[in-house]
Amino acid sequence: MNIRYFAWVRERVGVEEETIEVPASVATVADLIAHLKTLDETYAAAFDEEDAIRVALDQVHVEADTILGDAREIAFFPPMTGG
Amino acid sequence: MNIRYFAWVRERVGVEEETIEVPASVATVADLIAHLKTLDETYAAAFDEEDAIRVALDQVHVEADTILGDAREIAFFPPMTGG
Amino acid sequence: MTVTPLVRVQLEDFDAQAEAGHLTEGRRDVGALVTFTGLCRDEAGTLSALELEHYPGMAEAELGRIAGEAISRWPLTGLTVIHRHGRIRPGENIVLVIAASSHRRAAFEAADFLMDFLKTRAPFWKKEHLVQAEDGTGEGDGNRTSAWVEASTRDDVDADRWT
Amino acid sequence: MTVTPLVRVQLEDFDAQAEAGHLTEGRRDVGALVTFTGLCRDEAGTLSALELEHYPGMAEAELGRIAGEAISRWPLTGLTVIHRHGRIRPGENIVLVIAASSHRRAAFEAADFLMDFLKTRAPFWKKEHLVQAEDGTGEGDGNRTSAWVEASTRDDVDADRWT
Repeated sequence: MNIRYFAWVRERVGVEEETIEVPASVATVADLIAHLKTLDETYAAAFDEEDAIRVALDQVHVEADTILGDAREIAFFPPMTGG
Repeated sequence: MNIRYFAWVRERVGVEEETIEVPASVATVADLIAHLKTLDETYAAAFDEEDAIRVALDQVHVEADTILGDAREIAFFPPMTGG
Repeated sequence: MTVTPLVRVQLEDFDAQAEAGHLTEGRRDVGALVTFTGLCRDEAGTLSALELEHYPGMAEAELGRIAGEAISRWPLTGLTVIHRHGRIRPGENIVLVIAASSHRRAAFEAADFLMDFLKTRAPFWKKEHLVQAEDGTGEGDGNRTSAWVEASTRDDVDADRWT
Repeated sequence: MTVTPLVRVQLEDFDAQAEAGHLTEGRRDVGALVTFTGLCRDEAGTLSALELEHYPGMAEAELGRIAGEAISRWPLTGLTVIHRHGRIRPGENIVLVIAASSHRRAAFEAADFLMDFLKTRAPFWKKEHLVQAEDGTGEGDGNRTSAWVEASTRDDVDADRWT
């Protein structure tokens, strides 16, 4: 699955974009975040303020309990500050 | 006192502006309208829909019970439709 | 710093972009600009032109009073109100309001307030001149080819939102 | 007739007057045009520039969804949304929203709604680059010379007005 990061989430993870293998046990957005946090210290720190992170699945806003299904792209970013 | 008329009030009275002597018995805007209606049929017809007529005294909106005082100009006109 | 509104009543058209520029150029404190432009419309294709009568002197004074009220209610950095009078054809501009502020809510509310009060309190009256029924192009002087626009109760309701 | 909004995300500045012209020219059904322009401000004189990061693809898509929602809620004749990204200096334009309608209330509400939702839902993030304390002109790369703007709870409150 393709993962994209923006703003301070991108800076903390250290990459803009990456592709990861999603284990079969991962069903929802929250499951994926929990999985990423187990990978290493960097992810654990980046997702530490989990409530402050927003998620888009295939470029549509979703909540933590959304099923990943066959989405190709997920993005993590802070609350938006455009306008 | 100088009287000005606008829009359909002007068309019904037939003049844009005129100066009239205000009798001592006339104290308020309503008194003045009542006085004008006694002058002739034209005024009586022009002020027939009295509730539909707005009044400004020295270029400030006022109500029918406002005292004329030493105002120099009064204006009568329909509800406004600018913008 | 007290903001002085720019208020004009004029026959000629206005330049919204130039007026907006006057409120922002050389400044760093304007975060939001809300511009309202009112145009002469004619969905039915029956209108030849609007004729806008006004009360010279009072029109400027009353717009100034409404603008002053807006400035006292919202933290604005600038405020512009321009209202045309005379003959205005479909598609042409009638009125321009620009509210500038650090914050967007103040700019939106001030422009909205200004239009609501302008509609019910500024001494302007619209007369519609209709195209002649026969050929659809000429302009009649006869009966029923022109009529004063009636005030809308909707405008009073809108103005009452602010009291 | 369904209205198709114009949505653009771009590096370069926009021309508000030209965009407004596209919504009115050759038409007789537009009575009201409400334009919102958001600018980069810096009252304190400490900002060198804003850097606007965005999510390419989703930014356009989400602005399109918000614009579509506005069109379904209000009887608009046209709707334009342009958001810049990249480096923006104090006094420069960031965002433009223009709502056109026969009636002013629809135009005001649609523009207001669009800005509220854009603020909380469009994937843009602002980073402030500060001028260096020492000489007040240069721009630093060191500690504390740049910071992400935090989302305002006020924006959430504004967006909740429409639900």
